[in-house]
Amino acid sequence: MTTERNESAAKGRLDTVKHAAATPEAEQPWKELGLKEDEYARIREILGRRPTGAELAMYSVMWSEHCSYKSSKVHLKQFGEKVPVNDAMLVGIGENAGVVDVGQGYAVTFKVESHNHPSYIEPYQGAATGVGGIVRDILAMGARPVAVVDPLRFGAADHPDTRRVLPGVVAGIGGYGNCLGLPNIGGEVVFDACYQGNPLVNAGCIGVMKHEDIHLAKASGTGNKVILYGARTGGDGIGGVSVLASETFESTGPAKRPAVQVGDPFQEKLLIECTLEIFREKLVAGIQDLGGAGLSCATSELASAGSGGMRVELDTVPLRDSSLSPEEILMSESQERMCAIVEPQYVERFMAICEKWDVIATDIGEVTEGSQLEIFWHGEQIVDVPPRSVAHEGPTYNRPYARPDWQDALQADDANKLPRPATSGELREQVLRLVASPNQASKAWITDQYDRFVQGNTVLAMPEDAGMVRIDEESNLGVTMATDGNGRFAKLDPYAGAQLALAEAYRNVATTGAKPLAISDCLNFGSPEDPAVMWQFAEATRGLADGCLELGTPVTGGNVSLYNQTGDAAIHPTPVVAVLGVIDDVNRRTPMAFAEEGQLLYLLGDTREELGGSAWSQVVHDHLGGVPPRVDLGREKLLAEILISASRDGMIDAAHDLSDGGLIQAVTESCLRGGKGARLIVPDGLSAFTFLFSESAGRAVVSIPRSEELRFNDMCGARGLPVTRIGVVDGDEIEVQGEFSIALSELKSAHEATVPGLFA
Amino acid sequence: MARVVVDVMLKPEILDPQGQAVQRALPRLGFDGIADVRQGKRFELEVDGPVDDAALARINELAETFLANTVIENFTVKVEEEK
Amino acid sequence: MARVVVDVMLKPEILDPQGQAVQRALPRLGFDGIADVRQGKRFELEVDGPVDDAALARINELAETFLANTVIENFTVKVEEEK
Amino acid sequence: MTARIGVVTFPGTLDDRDALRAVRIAGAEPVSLWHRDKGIQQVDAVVLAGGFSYGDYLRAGAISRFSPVMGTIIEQAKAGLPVLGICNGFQILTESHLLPGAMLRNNHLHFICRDQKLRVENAETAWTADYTAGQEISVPLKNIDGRYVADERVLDELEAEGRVAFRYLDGNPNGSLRDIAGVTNAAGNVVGLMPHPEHAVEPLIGTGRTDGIGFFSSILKKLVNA
Ligand SMILES: Nc1ncnc2c1ncn2[C@@H]1O[C@H](COP(=O)(O)OP(=O)(O)O)[C@@H](O)[C@H]1O
Ligand SMILES: [Mg+2]
Repeated sequence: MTTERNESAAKGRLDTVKHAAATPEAEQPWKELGLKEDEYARIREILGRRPTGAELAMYSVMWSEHCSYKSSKVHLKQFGEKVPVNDAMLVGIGENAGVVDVGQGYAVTFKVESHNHPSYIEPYQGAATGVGGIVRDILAMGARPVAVVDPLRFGAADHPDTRRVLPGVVAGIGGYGNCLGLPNIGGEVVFDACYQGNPLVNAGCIGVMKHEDIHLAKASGTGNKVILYGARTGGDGIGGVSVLASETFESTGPAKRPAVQVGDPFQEKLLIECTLEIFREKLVAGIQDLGGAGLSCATSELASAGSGGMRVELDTVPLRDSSLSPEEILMSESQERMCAIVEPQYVERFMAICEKWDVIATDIGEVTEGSQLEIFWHGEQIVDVPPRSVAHEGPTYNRPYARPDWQDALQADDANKLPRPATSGELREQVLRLVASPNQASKAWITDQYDRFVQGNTVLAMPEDAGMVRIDEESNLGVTMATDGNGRFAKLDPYAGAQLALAEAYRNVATTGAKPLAISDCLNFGSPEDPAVMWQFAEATRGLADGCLELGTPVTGGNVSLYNQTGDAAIHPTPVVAVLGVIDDVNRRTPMAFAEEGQLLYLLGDTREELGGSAWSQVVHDHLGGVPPRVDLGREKLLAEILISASRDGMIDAAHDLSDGGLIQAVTESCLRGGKGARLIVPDGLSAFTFLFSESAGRAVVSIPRSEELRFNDMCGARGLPVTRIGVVDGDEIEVQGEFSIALSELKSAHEATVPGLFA
Repeated sequence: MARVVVDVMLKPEILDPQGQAVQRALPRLGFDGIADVRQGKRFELEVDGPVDDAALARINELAETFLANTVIENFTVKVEEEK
Repeated sequence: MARVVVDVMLKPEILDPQGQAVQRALPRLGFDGIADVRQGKRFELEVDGPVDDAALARINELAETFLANTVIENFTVKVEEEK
Repeated sequence: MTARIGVVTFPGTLDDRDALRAVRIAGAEPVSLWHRDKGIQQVDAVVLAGGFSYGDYLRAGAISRFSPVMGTIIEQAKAGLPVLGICNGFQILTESHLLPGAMLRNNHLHFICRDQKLRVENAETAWTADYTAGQEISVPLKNIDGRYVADERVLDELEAEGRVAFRYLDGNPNGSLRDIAGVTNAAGNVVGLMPHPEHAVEPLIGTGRTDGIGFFSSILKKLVNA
C-alpha cells in the first residue's frame, strides 16, 4: 500500500514545480508549518510562484527559530563585531563549529548544543541524540572527537518528575557517549524549580585535527557527487510536516510521525571511524552532518556555501520506511547520517571505505553548473530554489525588548540583609546543609555513569575544575574545557550573569594550569516573543560579547535555545559558557586535591560581602534577590595569569576555584578529594560568615609547599594580586579556628549521600 | 495467582537498532529467510488476586504511563495463565 | 509472511534487577497487588515463506545458539499470526 | 626479539588504541587485527579489548563471537594461544564458551566508571605472572554489563581449581557472584576480567596509577622466555 502511494504520487498527484506554477491559488498549510503570513509571501516572491509542498517543507524548517536564529541573529552579530585580537582563531562563527589553533600544528574545534525539549518528552533518547548531534558537528569539521561535556539543568531535586527526567537523561548521555568511546570530562548539574517543565540538556564536544585537515561545509566543483552515508532515513522527528504530507496525499497520509528520534550510537561509532578514514585519504571536497532539518539543511547549506548549484535525486535516498513522502524525506531528522561532496574519481574508494565499516552510502546527486538547488522525485522536479534563500536568507526579527518591571524590586530585595547565623553552632550547621544541598552535593553518582577513561588520554575529569585530555603523546600537549552558567545570577542581572558564567569557566580552565583560548556558548532562554525575555537575551549577549572582548577569548560558535518555558513562566535566563584552554605539557596540570599534609592554603583575590544569588541564600533562605557578585574581568585575567605561571613554575600543588557555595564549598571539595583536613583562620576584617559563604568572583584557593611560599608571595605581590594565607592542610577535619570543626567523615557523608539518596 | 504479560515494542516507524543488529547478524550465522527482526521488552507481572476488568484497566494504565513511553512505543497487555 | 515470536526470559534462579526495579517503583506510582515482575526480551521475526516444521526447527536453533544465552536464559518460540 | 601481541578491532570496539598503547609501553610489538579477517598475522598472543562491539545489542559479546577472527581465535586458544579479554573482551570470551559463566546487567542497572580495587587471586596465568597471589591492585572499571554469573556447581569448581583470577575488593560494584572480577581457563592461557588494566599504565593518565602494566609485562616475559 505504501509503494502504491508513491507510485500514484509519481503518476501525477505529486506537487511538482510545474504543477505549482500552474496552480498558483492552491491552498497551502503554511500556518500549520509555523510560517507567518509575511514569511509565506516572501517565499512566493523569491520563487515567483507558490512553493511546492517540498519547497514549503524546506523553507518552513530552515526558517524556523531553531535553524534560522531569526530572533537572536541581530544580537549574535556582536560576537563577530567585538572580536578580540587573538591569533588562535582559524575558523570563526558560521561553520558547523569554530576552530582554534592550539600549537604544534594542531587545531581544536568545539561546540555546545541544546537538546532541551526532546529530553523532556523522552529523556533517554532526547539526551542521547543530543550527544550524537554535537559529535557529528565536530566530525564534520574534519576533527576526531576526543571528549564530551554535558551541562544539565533540572527542576527541583525532590520533585517526582525530576526522578523521571534526570535518570533518563543521564542514562541517555552515558548510553550514547560511552558507546562512542568518548570520555566525558565535564559538565554541570543544577536543580531549580524554574526548569521543572523545561529541563536543559546541553551537550558539548571537542575535536582535534591537524591544521591541514580542516573541512568546511561547502559543495563546489561541477560534477562532484553528493553522497549520503550512514543510517537509512526514517520518519523520525518530522512531526510537523506530516500535516503537509496528508494535505498533499489526501486520505492515505501516514500516521502522525513521532517528534522524537531514537539514536543508534553503534551506527554513529562506525560513522566516526569511517569518516576519519575518509578524511585521512583526503577523499572529500566538502562535508556536512545531518542534524536539525535533515537533508533540507544539509543540501541547502552545502549548495549555498559552494560555487555552483546542486541536483539531488531524492528517490535514491535509502529508506527505513518506504511510505515516506518526499517532503518527509527532506525533513526527516533520522540520526547518524552525513552528506559528503566527493570528486568522481574518489567515489569508488569512498564507497569501499564505507563498505569496510558497514556503512550504507548512496550517490544521491551532484554539484551542477547552475545556481539552483534542484530536487527530483522519480524524474519529476519538486524543488527549484536558490539555496541561499533557504539556508542563509531567512527572516530576521528585531523583536521588541524591555527591562521587565519586576527587575528593580528583585534587585532591591537584598540578600546581604538576610538573617545570618547567630552562633558558631548555627554556622556549622549551615555549612553542613550547604555542602549537602542538591546543587552543592557531589555529583559522582551521575558522573560515574560516564566513561571518563576511554581513549587513554584523560588527565583531569570530574570532579576537577575542568576536564583535560592529552592530544599528543610525544609532546604532552593537552586541551582543557570547563562549562559554567549560573541562571540565578543571570536572573538578577543578565549582563553580569553572562559575564560571571564566562568568568567562572575561564577561571576553572586557568585553575588547572591551562591557558584559556576561546569560547563556545549555549544560550538557553524563554520565549523571544516576551519583551522581558528578549531583554534578558539582549543583555546577556551584550555582556558575553563585551566580556570576551576584554578577556581576549573569541566566541567561536554556539547555539541558541529559545521558548524554554512552561506556559507564561520562562526559565531563568541561562547562558552556558564553555571555555577551551591549552596546556603545553599536561605533566604541569594542577589538580584540585589537598593531599599534602602541612602545605599552606592561600586565598587569591578579594572577598566582599556578596550574597545575592548565592548558594547560601538559596539553601538557607530559599531566596533569590539583590545583585550578583561584582564582575572584574581585569582581575580574572590577572588571577588566571598567576595560576598558569604558578603551575608552569611548579609553585603550587593544588588549586580550586571559588564559585557557588563560596570558600567553604571549595575547601570541602579539595579536602575530600585529597583525603586530608584543613585548619582555617578567618582573615582580619572579614566575618567568619562572609569568609565562608560569600561568592565574590575572581578567587581561587591554592595549596603551596612551604618551600615555595616566598616565591609565590613575591610573584603575586609583584603583579598586584591580593593573596591571604588562610590556613594549612592538616588532620582529618575541617576546622575554622574560633568557630567550629567538622570531621571529614561527616562532611563526606553529607556531601556524597544526597544525590544517590534522591535518584538511586 | 495469575500472570499478566505486557509486551512493549518500538512503534513500527521508530528505528530499532537492536532488532537491526540481530537481523544483520543472521546471514553470517547461516540463517536466511527472515525479512525483519524487531526487539522489544516483555514484562511478566504476577498479580495477587483476580485479574478482573478493574485489575486489567489498572495494568493498562501502568503500561501506558510507566512500562512504555507511548511517544515511541506500543504495548499490549494479555492475561497469560491461571496457576 | 508469518511472524514468529521468540520470548527470552532470565532463568528463575537468576537475579533480575530490571524486573525488581519496576516492581519497587510500583507502590510509588500507586500500584499494588503485583507480587513479582520479571523483565525479558521479545523478538518478532518476520519469516519469508511458510513456517513449517523445518523452519521452526531452524528458528529454535537460532534462539538456542544466538537469541538466548542458555547459561542464563530460557526461551520460547511461537508462531503468532498469518498475514 | 620481542613478542607480537594482537589487538582485535570489532565494529564498536573502543579501547583498542589503549590496549595497543599498553602493549607498546610494556615493550611488546602491537599488531592490529580486524574482525573480518580470518587470519591473525601469526601473533603470539591476542587481546580482546573493551567497548561495545556491535553496539552490545542482543547481549554484550553475542554478535562478535560469530566473526571470522573469533573463529580462528577460538580454535587457537583451545590449542594454547594466550588470550586476554578485557571488559567487552571478557564478555566475548564467555559468549564463545572459552570461559565459563555469563555477564549480565549490573545489579544497580547503571553504567559504572570508577577506580576499582582488586585482588589478584591467581598469579600463575599467562597474563598475571608478574603479580603475586593476593596482591591488591587498583585499575579503572567501566561497564554496564559487568555482573558475573554462573551456576553454583561451576562456581565451586572454579574456586576449587583456583580459576577465580581476580576478585573485587572494597565493595562489589555490580553484583557479581562471589565478588568475581575475572576468571581463567584451566590451562591459564585464556583470562578474562571486567576492569581495565590497559587504562592503568601511565602515571598521569586516568587514575594516575600503573597497576595494570603487569598484565602486559607478564605475557611479554612468558613469550620471550618461551
Ligand atoms: N553533568 C555532568 N557531566 C560531567 N561532569 C559533571 C557534570 N556535572 C558536574 N560535573 C563535574 O563535576 C565537577 C563539579 O561540578 P561543579 O560544582 O559544577 O564545578 P564548578 O563549580 O567548578 O563549575 C566538575 O568537574 C564538573 O565538570
Ligand atoms: Mg570550579
